[in-house]
Amino acid sequence: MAHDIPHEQHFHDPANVTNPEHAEHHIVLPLEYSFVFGTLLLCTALTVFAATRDLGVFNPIVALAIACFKGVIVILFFMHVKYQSNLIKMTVGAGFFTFLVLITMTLSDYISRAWGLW
Amino acid sequence: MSDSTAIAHGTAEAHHEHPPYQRHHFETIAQQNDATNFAMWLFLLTEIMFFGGLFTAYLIYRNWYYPAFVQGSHQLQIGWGTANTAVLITSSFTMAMGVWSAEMRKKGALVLCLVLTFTLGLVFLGIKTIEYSEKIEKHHVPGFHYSVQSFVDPASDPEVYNEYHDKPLALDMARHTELYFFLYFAMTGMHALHMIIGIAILGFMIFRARAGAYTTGHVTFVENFGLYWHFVDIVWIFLFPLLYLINRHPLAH
Amino acid sequence: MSDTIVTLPDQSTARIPKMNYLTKENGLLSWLLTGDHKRIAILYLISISFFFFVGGSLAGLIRLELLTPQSDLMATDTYNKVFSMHGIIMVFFFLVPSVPATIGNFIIPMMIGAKDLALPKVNLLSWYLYVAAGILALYTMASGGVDTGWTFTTPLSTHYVNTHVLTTGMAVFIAGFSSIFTGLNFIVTIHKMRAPGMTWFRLPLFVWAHYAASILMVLGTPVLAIAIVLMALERTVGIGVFDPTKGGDPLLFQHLFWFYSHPAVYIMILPGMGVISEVISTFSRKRVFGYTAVAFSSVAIAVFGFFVWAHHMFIMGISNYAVLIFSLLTMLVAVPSAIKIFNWAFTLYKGSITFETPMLYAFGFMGLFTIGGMTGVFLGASGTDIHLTETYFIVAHFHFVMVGGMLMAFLSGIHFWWPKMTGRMYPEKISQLAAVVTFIGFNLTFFPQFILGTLGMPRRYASYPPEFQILNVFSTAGASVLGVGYLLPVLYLTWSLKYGEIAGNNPWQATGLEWQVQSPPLTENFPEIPIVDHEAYDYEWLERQKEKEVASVG
Amino acid sequence: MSHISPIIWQFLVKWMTNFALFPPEASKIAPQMDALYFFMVLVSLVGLTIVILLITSFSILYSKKRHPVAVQIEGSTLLEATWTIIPLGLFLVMFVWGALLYFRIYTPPANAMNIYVVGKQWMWKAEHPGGQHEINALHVPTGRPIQLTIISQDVFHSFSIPAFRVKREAIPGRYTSVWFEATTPGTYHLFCTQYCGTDHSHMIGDVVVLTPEDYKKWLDGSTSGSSLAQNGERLFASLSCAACHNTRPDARGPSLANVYGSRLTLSSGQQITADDAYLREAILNPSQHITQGYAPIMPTYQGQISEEGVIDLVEYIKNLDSDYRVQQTTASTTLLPEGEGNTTKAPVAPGANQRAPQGMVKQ
Repeated sequence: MAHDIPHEQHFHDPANVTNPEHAEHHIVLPLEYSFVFGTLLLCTALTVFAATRDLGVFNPIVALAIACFKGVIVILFFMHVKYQSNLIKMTVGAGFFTFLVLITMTLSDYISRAWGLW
Repeated sequence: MSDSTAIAHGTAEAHHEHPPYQRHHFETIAQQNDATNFAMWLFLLTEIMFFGGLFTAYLIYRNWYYPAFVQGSHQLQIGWGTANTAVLITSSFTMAMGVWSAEMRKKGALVLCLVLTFTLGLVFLGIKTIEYSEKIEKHHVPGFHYSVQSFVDPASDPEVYNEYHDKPLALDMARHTELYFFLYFAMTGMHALHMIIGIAILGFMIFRARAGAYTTGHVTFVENFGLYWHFVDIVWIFLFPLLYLINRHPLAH
Repeated sequence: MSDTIVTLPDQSTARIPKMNYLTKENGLLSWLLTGDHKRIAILYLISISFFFFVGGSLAGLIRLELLTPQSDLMATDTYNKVFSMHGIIMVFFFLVPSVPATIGNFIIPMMIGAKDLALPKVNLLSWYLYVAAGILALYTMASGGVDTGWTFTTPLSTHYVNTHVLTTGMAVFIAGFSSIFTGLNFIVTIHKMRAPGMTWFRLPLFVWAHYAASILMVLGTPVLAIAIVLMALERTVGIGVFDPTKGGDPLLFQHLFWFYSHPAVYIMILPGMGVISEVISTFSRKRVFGYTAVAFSSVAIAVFGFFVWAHHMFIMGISNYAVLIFSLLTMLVAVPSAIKIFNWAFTLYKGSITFETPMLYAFGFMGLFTIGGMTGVFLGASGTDIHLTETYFIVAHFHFVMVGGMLMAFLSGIHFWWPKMTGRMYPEKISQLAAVVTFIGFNLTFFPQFILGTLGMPRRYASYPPEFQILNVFSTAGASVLGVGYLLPVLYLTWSLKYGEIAGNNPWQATGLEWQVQSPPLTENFPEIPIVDHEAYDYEWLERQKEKEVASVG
Repeated sequence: MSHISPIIWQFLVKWMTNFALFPPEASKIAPQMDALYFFMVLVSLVGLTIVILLITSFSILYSKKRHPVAVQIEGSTLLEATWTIIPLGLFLVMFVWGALLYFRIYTPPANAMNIYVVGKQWMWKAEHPGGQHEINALHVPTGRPIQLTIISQDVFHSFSIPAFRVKREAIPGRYTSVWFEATTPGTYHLFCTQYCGTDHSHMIGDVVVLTPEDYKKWLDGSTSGSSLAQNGERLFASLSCAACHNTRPDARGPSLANVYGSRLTLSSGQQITADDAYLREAILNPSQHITQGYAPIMPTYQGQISEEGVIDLVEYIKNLDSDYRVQQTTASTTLLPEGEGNTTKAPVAPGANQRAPQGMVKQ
């Protein structure tokens, strides 16, 4: 096998000559992973700390904002989406979009029900 | 066929110009990697929607029965939850490092990373078992002799009471803690099930990695498994605040 | 000038190619372990036809029972089981996988110029899941059946019936995963496996329709899965999530269930629409009128499809304001279907039309789907929904869409691609007769049900007030005609396997890439991967190709 | 053969005499519903005719015989826009028209006469305010808006009267309502249209529309002795509701006189109108429905009162326009010992392992 150096091959793109759906393989370096790892641990500490303070309505908002931030950096760096093709980015986006459709459209019923306890 | 993967292996015909792990119906190895990677992402979409149903139920009932959810969450030990979050994040980090090791063709490092991830996964499940057994002792498993004692009479549960000084819930609200615990068990249970599946695959991968399967340039399987593992991590990142941190400031409500 | 476009090779010299996907390997095992999308499609075709006739016999029983106002043929309990199993089998084991898993599986890789689907093993796995789910469903039926209706409405399914809800739920759960894997495979294939030069806007509309349907399969089905899991837990453990006495909300199940099951009707109809685009274009020798509009209307249906599910719950106690939102969005989703119908009609304009069997079925589709679609608007408008929902009007509506639409499209597609799949033609006259019989039988069966529904006859009734009998008799009479219409193709298509004329590569003179190779195709579809330099439905390109061939031979 | 033809003949005669395209219009809303329905039928017919005309005329004009070579046409944005915008416009008209009807049918007028309907496997039970009970039947007068307050005791049912063009699902655990004003005396079908188990198709009955005079006669002839409110009063007493809901200055619960229909501020700060649904919830899930200024000490009656009992109580509270009756009740019941309810303990002290009642059990 003549593949000594990983991912150096430049094949012609089979689907289309200039296929925007294909991104070159990018190797994320350990230093970057370590930064992300550190940030995640820090955020965990932060969210636990924030929960012990009384922020009123902002408690769940802060908790969810931190969770979203953590989720986003895991997706971008651990899951390499930052270096992926637009197709993968859109796929991830479509997933969360449909997830939000499920939640918001269902809640539109629950929020506006007369018997609701909201 | 030593380079086959679980997702993509089949009647690999002898193509002289292609690496042996390339399936016959792909033109190039880049196309094959792209396709399996994309397929993995689509599979993760279905996972998002699968958990989506549970999150919807959670949101509705949390807003209907907020006091029950608050006091239900007080039954969870924040220490264990935080520890587990840290464990899982670390395992995600080791998994990411595993992917890097495979890409750099470092067999020893890859095996080490996979073993670490495997162990951390087991630690997570161990802690979860401790937490579950506590719920079983207190009769907080919905459907199985569920008891509302800790909620209509918080003082009977001194450990939690001394920390949060919860007021007793009215019986009707106390009964709704069962919904909280159901969602707790359903969401963490579904998550744990994904962990167990992941750990099983990890075991298989360690075995294969020792044979050098992933360090000859074909890393798609490790990468795709990494995506799965990180996804499970993300689910937990959301479960932790939603289930453990609903309202943790004593004497505030 | 003949009034047909069928061009068959000289029958005295023509032979089925020796090397093809059917002859490549022999033996049962070579089929059961195959990775070839064409063989898996055939496996699916056989199993799906089987389930269609199981579901169809149950439908026959329903119609027989409804011949008289009393429940005299079977007890009400039995009747409930029969219609429940009819719904479950038809929806999850026939309609959802029908066109995608058979024709789509067979044709999509060939249409886009690929050797196979991206994930052949997953494709095979999806068939095994389907079979496992099917066996579980049959086992359920044999051991007493289920009487919840195909909708598993809580709390009926969780607390009040003693039939096999759990095993049926599991069957549906597994069938769901089969459908997820099919959809996932299509999306990956369409994105990643297209031949050089096959850009998105050169794709046949069949591929666009399947792409849209696959999105729905991948994103919708998991929600059904979780709904079924929750229902099973509620039933076994009593977790309370759908139980009002424990603070749960039974409507939540409806939300989760219909979040899948409404998009599911688009999963069922969109691939059928894809078939119609191909057929109409081929038999009018003309590119599809407004290709882009038809392509995007498929995607629009898929996207809007996720926003309308609560129109199944207008009278079930969702908030009046939510009714407004969902009713409005339902009106929007009706528009892309209207666009499609008119674009197909105008595809005929200035064409050169012939009337082979697939085209007859396609005409049937257009008429019946127009009625089915329009009556959907009756139910989407919240006011009339109050009177018409839960009656035979809704039964007629979805049978017009699902049977009049999807089944017609399925039959159209099977007749259209049969020569490609088997290399042989079926007898044209009798197949035309079958198409006409189906159309007449269908209308006789289901049109009276619109009137019955308007008169107020509720669905799922084993017995009914005697004044509804006449229309029910018409309906049952129509059903027997319809049954003949469905049995005929089985007979002559089976006959044609051995005795049919040799079809040659391209009997319909169609433009799709699948028609440019031998029939039945090689296992790897193309001797070499084609390079695409023309749009879909480019009949001038086809003419040039033919001239080139003649020139090179001559 | 000779005996078959009379049967067919009978069928035809029966059909011709019974043939109808839509059910009788026996309520005020029915003609309005039919107007929209026929508008939709008309639009559908026009649409269908256009499609069929296009297909057949093109098929004839451009068949291969007449038109051997097809002319390739790209498409036409103008035409496509036409058949996008016209259907969209028509659909939007149907949406608005339909929504108006929907809100009319599900918004009962204030002066409507209320009848309670309880659905259970497999019968409909109607309860008139005067205490008249009916099974699988409903007697209503003409010329008067009737509101149905519907609830199910077990699974989803659906109360459908095709002749009135109204239908409403009976939901377990929640009141729903629908109203109509009958116009033509007669007997009409009553169906359960939501599949509800084995005898779903036997959950049918008659809606009898009477003239106001006949209705009065029927009411007098079928009274069961005590009205719903009277039953409610008895229940109110036997459950010792007046122990808290009395009129004393130190009462632990709010006075219930004139509470129905009033605006309440709950302990959560939420403003709410006390309607039937609120009263029901406040009895079964009190802790979320506490009036501001009162401690959340009311026990839940979930699982202790049947749906009919709850209806009696609701009807009783609805009709409380003074405290007089409550005071009477108070006098005749033993009060709880003083101080009970002031401790932090819940008034109904549950045992160490008290289980919540098992889900819904068939009753």
